[in-house]
Amino acid sequence: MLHTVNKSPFEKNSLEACLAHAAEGSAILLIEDGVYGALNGSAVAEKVKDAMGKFTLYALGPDLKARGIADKVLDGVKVIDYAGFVDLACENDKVQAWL
Amino acid sequence: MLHTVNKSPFEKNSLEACLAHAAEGSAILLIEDGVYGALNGSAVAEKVKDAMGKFTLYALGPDLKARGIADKVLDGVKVIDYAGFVDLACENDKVQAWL
Amino acid sequence: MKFTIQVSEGPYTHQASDSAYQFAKAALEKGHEIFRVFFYHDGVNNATRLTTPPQDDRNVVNRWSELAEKHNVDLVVCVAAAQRRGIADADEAKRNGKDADNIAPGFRISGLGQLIEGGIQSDRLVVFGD
Amino acid sequence: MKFTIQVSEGPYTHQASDSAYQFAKAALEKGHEIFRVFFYHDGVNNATRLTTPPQDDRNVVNRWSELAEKHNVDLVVCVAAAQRRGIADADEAKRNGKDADNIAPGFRISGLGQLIEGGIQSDRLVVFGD
Amino acid sequence: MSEEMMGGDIKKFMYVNRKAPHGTVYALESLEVVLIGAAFEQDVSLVFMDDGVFEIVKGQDTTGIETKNFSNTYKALEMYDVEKLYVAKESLEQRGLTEDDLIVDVEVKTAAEITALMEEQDVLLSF
Amino acid sequence: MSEEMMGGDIKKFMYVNRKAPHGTVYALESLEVVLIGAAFEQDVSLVFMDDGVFEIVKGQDTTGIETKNFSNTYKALEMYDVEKLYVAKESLEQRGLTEDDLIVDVEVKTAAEITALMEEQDVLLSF
Repeated sequence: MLHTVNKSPFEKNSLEACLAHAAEGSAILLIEDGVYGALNGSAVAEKVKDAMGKFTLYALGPDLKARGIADKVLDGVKVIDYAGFVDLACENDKVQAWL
Repeated sequence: MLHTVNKSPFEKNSLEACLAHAAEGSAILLIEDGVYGALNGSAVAEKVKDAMGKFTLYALGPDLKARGIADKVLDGVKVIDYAGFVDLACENDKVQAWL
Repeated sequence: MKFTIQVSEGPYTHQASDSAYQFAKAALEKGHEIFRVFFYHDGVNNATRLTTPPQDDRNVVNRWSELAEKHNVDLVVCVAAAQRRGIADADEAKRNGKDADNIAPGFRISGLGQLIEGGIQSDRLVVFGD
Repeated sequence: MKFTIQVSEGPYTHQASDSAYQFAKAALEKGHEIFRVFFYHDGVNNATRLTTPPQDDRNVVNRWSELAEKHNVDLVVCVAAAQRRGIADADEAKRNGKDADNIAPGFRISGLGQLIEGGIQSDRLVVFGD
Repeated sequence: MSEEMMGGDIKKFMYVNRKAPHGTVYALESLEVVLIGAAFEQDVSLVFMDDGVFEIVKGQDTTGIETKNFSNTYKALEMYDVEKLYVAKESLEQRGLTEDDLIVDVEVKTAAEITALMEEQDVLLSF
Repeated sequence: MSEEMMGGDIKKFMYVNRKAPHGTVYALESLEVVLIGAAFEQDVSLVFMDDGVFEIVKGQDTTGIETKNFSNTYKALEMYDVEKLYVAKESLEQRGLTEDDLIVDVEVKTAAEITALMEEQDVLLSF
């Protein structure tokens, strides 16, 4: 199952809710302002690093670049483009959007 | 100075940002989904109670009633109506909206 | 006292427009002056006359129009925000080559300077948003 | 694979419509089918032909219209959400006593059942919102 | 799998409600989808989590804010054969609420149980 | 106080920017107000706090999402005589950012300093 998160973890509880409810082995894709969750050295970085033991984390490259943080991404986060987003939506049996 | 907070403290960081930046003695008015911050027994109640030592806390009655929580409000929070909101905006020299 | 009110969200989706209306009404009832209501961001969507809300619900747009008529309140819609979102009066429609307009009675389209002027001329600016 | 996409926010204010468009475009380029794009909540505001965005910015509405024309994508606007927010086609305008309509080419207004049908008929439902 | 379902099989739809009522329209418009969707006779469930639990709090009275009070509509869901209503235990607790505060009968579920329920679904609608 | 100002005195306007760019339009439309507002020759300052600090991060490139890249416009503020740009120290730190990551010269202020600056203002615009 694929989970998308499109909100900044510093502003809203979307990422937190996703991490608390996604099943082990799930794919989690950060898009839009959600990509701030992939930021290295931030106050949520440790929580996101921990989550990588349980989930596969992706971040949308175009959204990272738009925000100037493409070179500040946590190790282990897989950066994909919109085609990769489509692939993830296909590979997983359903998609849950954490708004 | 009057501060308004219109977001649920369980969802968004608006109340937290307000409490961190309002000057001692400020009036803080919870409106719309912000009134959930006045809820007794919640996970943020202690933080709000602590804040009452430094600020005067108000909540909009019509918004509390709409949400079914008018009888669950923390002691010390002053419940006012829209006319009271207008009075607060007059009594204070300016208004900052924490969205 | 003289108020300018900024409404930053559209009708129904967020409570901002409702809260702003209730605040404006209460202020007028207390004898204060509403210098201006400035509709910005999605707030411009309060100014369309094409809404048909359910009959058991409030009519947000008409409520503003009626307030403007009854109390002579200046309802200003930001032109730049309106262009992005498709709110047009007859002039704007003509200027932008549109075959229709949708502005509701009592609203006028003008520039962002009207917000700053509201801040300068009023005793208080109160913002309702998301 | 067959996708239905739900767009829950209007143009420019939230990135949801942009993301949905990029996703749809990428899916089509990969040979997938977009069964339907369903515009709900403020998403209905993507369907107005009265927008005039700045010339140095993307035209969100036209982009959807063009996608619909080029790939025969079904762009459905929820009627209940549209009525609340002032999006009308000629039929809706007539039925609700409006003197104008504002729907953009390629969009059609229909009921919420179209979203459920999208969920039933498609392999995946992908939601873009706020 | 979905190919097999095209012929009229039933899909499992879950409405994920995470937003408070009144401050925004999502709760109301989600409910409108549920009511219309009921006619399609799918396997429907609703989960209320995070601020979504506030949607079904008892005693809502919107007279003062002059918006629509749709909270009683949740009680009508049963007549539409929408009977699986789940509420997140942790979300209730965080808000100082109990089942007694709710306007409808629900099944209170832990985060782990909600995870399992989500995994069973075919379609997730997010509001 | 405001009565005295009606004659053409200068008011202190502060733009309070708390939202990230691109995900929503508030940052862009706030900047549009600042640019238009500059013509009114008031005493203007901008504060970037919470996710608002992301508005002025260097190296933004919106090509891939096809939205407008307005981040360079912050560099033009100086030409409009908008020179008081404040950034919340705690907000930067929480996001793992430093002054070097920012596209414009700013004054980094603690929460207490921002409180004091806000108190000095006549008008606060919230975005």
